[in-house]
Amino acid sequence: MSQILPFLPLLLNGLLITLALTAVGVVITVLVAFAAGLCRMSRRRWLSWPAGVFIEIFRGTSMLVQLFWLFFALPFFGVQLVPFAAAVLALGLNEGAYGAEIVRGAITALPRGQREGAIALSLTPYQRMRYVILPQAIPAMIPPFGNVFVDLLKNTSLVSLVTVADLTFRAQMVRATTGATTAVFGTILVLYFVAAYVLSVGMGRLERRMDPGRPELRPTLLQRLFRRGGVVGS
Amino acid sequence: SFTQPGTGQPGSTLDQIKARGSARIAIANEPPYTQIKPDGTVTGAEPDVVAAVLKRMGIPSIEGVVTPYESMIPGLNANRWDIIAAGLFMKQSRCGQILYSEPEIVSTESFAVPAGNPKNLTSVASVKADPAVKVAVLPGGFEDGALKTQNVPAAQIVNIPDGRSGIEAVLAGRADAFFLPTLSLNSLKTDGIDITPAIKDVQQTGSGAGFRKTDQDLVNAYDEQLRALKASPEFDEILSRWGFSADAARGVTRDQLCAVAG
Amino acid sequence: MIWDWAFAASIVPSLLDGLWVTVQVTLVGTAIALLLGLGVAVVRYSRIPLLGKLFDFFVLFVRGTPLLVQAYFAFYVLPNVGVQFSPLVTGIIVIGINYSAYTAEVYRAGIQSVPAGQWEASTALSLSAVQRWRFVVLPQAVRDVVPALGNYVVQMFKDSAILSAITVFELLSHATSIGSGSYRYLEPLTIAGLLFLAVSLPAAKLIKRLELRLAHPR
Amino acid sequence: MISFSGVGKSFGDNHVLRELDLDVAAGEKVSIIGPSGSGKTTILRLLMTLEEPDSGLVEVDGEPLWDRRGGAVADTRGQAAVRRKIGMVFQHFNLFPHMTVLNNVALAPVQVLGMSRDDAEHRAVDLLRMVGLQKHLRHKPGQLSGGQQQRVAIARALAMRPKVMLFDEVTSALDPELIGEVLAVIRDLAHTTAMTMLLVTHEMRFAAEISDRVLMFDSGAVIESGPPSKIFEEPQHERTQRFLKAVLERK
Amino acid sequence: MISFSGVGKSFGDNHVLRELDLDVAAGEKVSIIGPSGSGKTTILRLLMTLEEPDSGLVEVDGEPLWDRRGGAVADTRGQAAVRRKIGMVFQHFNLFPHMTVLNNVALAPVQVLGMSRDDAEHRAVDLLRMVGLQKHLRHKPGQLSGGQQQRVAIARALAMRPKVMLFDEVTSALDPELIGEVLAVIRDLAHTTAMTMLLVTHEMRFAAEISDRVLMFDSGAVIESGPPSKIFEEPQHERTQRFLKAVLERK
Ligand SMILES: Nc1ncnc2c1ncn2[C@@H]1O[C@H](COP(=O)(O)OP(=O)(O)OP(=O)(O)O)[C@@H](O)[C@H]1O
Ligand SMILES: Nc1ncnc2c1ncn2[C@@H]1O[C@H](COP(=O)(O)OP(=O)(O)OP(=O)(O)O)[C@@H](O)[C@H]1O
Ligand SMILES: [Mg+2]
Ligand SMILES: [Mg+2]
Repeated sequence: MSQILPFLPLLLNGLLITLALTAVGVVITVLVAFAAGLCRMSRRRWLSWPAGVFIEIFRGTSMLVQLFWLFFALPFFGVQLVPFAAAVLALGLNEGAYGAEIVRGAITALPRGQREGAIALSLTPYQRMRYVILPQAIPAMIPPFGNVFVDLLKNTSLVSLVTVADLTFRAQMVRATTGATTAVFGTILVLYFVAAYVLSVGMGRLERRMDPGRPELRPTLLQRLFRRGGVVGS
Repeated sequence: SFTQPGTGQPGSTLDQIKARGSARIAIANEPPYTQIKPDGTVTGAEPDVVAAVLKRMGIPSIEGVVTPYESMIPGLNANRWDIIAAGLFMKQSRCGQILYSEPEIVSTESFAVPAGNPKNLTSVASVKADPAVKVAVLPGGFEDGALKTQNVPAAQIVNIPDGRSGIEAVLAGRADAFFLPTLSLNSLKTDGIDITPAIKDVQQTGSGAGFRKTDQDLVNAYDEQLRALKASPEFDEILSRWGFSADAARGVTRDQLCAVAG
Repeated sequence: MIWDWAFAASIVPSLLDGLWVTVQVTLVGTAIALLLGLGVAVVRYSRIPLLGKLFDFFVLFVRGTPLLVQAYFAFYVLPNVGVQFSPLVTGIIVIGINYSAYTAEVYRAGIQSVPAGQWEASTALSLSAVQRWRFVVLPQAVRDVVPALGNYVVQMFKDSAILSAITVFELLSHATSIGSGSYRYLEPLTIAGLLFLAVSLPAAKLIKRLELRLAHPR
Repeated sequence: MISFSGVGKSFGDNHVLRELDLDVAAGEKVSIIGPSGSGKTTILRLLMTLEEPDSGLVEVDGEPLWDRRGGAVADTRGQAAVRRKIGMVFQHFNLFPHMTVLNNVALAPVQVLGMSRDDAEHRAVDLLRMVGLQKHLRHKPGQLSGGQQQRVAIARALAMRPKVMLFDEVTSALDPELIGEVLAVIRDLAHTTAMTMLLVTHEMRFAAEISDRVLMFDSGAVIESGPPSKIFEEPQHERTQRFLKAVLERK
Repeated sequence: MISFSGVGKSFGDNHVLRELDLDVAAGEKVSIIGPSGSGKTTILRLLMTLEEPDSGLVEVDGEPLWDRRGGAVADTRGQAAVRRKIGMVFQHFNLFPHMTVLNNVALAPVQVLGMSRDDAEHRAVDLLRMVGLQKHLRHKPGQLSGGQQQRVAIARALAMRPKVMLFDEVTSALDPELIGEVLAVIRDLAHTTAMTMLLVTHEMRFAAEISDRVLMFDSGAVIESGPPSKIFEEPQHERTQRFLKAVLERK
């Protein structure tokens, strides 16, 4: 353990990068999820079809392959993203594809009468979404999105394989230099775990704030943590 | 900015790094060739040489990117870094893909073996002689290629991701030997490990800085300053600091090393 | 000149070899995840005093940390304490254990959906604890969660690429290794991605069908 | 005010409406009765653009809402403006559960008519007072009884100042003792306003009381039509007689 | 055969049984009646070890099933052997939906009694013939009517050759026209076997017909007990009178 003390600042710097990746990744995930999810539901083929292809491709291949592709193959098409950008993009697109199914699921789960009530009031499609559908669907999306965000946090570790100096990357470096393998990996396992825990608790708070009903029936903190339905958002 | 420096900008890599005052170099964190310091900055024999040359060219700083050997050339071609400064040894196939500077480092290869060298491994031939022997290498590294060009069966080759893991593989018995440059092994040596003398049946080799094929102007400018550096005592000072011989590096040419098979 | 068809065609056989390794990892990993997850779920549900708490934490911890780091840990640390396997075996065990934490949660949902009356009827017939699980509870619990388990199998298939980081020579490793030999990444990575799709898309469709079938039996 | 001519509508091979012709004059109160599945709801949904006809012409206030004569593809330009003249109250209320009663009523006037928030709320309060709910402005729909919710739904539809109001079995999801309060509100509207009203109902007594005309529907066609006295007291058509007998016996 | 002495049982602060004493002789058929929530089901569940008493002693066939005298922790050695003498039929059948009818009946004899598969299936077929279901051996429970399912449940319990049978409102989840077939089977058992039977029921006529003794339960205690003729025709206790009046009027 004492061997890695001099490298602690380096590890903390890596943790910071990991958290930054997660934060930016969450923003991209949410944007992508709503864009792809809403397009997927559109009756216009030229919107729903590309969204469907996007979702299937990003859910059907490995996150790591996507990351390598964005990092090493995309430049040949003239798009040269800095490593951090390639990393958050891969994270956001991948998790966003899962999120898209959450968005779609939450919206289709609303009673049909809500949409019809809004049409009967002559609300435009945008107004229907904005004032009627989304305010009801979003609270239902929070628990599954919580799981996606925890996944995202864990997947940030993959960016270490494309030269982004996140926590895992720094750990590998410190390990290679000091040989303190057990201490280094033990430390970062705990760091990831704590980060995931805090993230879940935060999402739980958000969930309760958006839906103040029946607090006594809610599952315990530990149960809520890492709850997950089917992975494929089904 | 979200996109990589250099994208869509006019001018050669040389102009760009001059304008930026900084170059991105690929390294592997394999002392003594390359090493990351606790503060995150880059050092090691090759980066120090490259930094000294670049300084003479009027480029004050370098920015290290750590990456496995196998992705160094693809990453260079994908413009992920400007120069490979990782001790990536010259050989025919690599010289066909990228441009090298004149040699900066020359080195020998050794095996790391369990103390006492129980299987008596001293050459590639001794590895081939016993099919039960397993040798650990870094995939895409020079040693990997050396074994393959000498037709060592794939079943005898164990891939490991970095130097530290190679030593651990030997200690754990996952491999009987770990094949790496002698000096690298010396810096990794721990209890229970012996480093063999230089292996005779691989060709002597060495490395220089690696550049994209399109950057001939950069190589020319670089070589000019490298010649000046090699003529100065500063070169001896850098190489000896990391345990290499400056005279050995002065004694070979790029054309000789690029002729190494593999 | 961006895409080289001849080169692409020449690397397909090697990538298919990698795909086969990936499939093997997935199959053995699935077997581990399904069995171990079942054990974890049963122990947790049975409220076995210490073990139950331990497995609770196991599930929590495994789900809260990255697979990559778990793989590193197993690969680098375990040999130090005398546990050593080849990278392939290490990888399979790691991914199997990792997914057992997820399947354990799936099984738990399945077990919870078995009505209390089924447990009571088993008691009334004097079935032992083992017989109760074996003949009454698990057959009903598992049937309902087969699609959810299937989704995790597909997910594991994709996640097995992460094991390339501990030198398991699977599909992605084959792609990068081709890249290091040929100095081209575009074709191997693209084809690797397509091969992943070629397996996971039909698999996902199959699971969807199964789900509909189970939801509307007969 | 409303005119269907030659309107057809199928779901798959279920021909719900067949060559329907129907005219409702401005200010007229029309009740539609008929057995389940006969297409009553479908007529209202076509007017509300919740369904699209397969053929024929539907006009409202002299302007085309649906024009599919010759099966041509509907031209929906101007449809939104026509639809704005129509309000609808649903069987299951379809209130927005995440908004207060006040916001349910004020939302569309602000968003669609562009009224100021203040004006819209004032008007909403007036309407809610009219339906007897001034005490519940800040409640969410979930806190109200079914009858109260349906009265909010009526206020919400009225807030758009429609020329035509559609009511689709608005009391059939309510507990019996709550039906009266909703019918009272509609009766009031029928007697005091000049709105055109189209009312699908199984409350025969109520239909008789407020309607100018009653339409008997069967299998997607009007099989009998006339003033309530005529339809309820001396129905001509055998199907009507049978239907009325069944409904009245059930009570 | 069955003896409760000083048995108490609470759920939280709900004292369901209070110092209950109760004896049932071998071969006796006892019906338990009483208002909802009075603890009838709880008695059967204690015997079936589905609940644990807080205090007192429960013996079956002379052996202790629960011994919590002085609140001591229950010693459950030997409990399994005692419980094996008891069979139970539930209100909601609780058949195993994933097994055929035959396997439902044969499972426990094979697994618990260690019978050979062949013997167990032969016996299962006999029992299923007895309850009139020989045609449905290969069906799954989901394919049977409620009455048929309940008869399978009876056969399943009998397959374990219990000395005591517990029936908990076995007909109250059934459609009225299916009740008769289940009661017929139980009546048959009562008249032709020497099994001890404990029957919770709201079918007063049936209870009168088959019981040796009827227990009237209220608030966790036996408030009246005697032969059916006495309890149903001249109940002493005011609570019993009130209860019987309410039940008989409901029909
Ligand atoms: N969205 C739909 N898809 C398929 N069939 C539909 C749909 N909506 C209505 N139908 C069918 O159209 C027919 C007419 O339905 P409609 O709701 O207009 O009947 P109704 O007269 O209002 O009956 P009720 O008194 O039961 O409300 C019915 O057979 C119904 O099943
Ligand atoms: N598991 C339990 N947890 C808490 N309370 C329980 C539980 N089981 C039974 N009770 C309570 O115990 C009391 C007696 O229940 P029991 O089921 O024995 O009544 P019962 O006489 O069978 O009534 P019924 O005729 O409705 O079946 C009731 O008040 C019931 O709510
Ligand atoms: Mg209708
Ligand atoms: Mg009961």
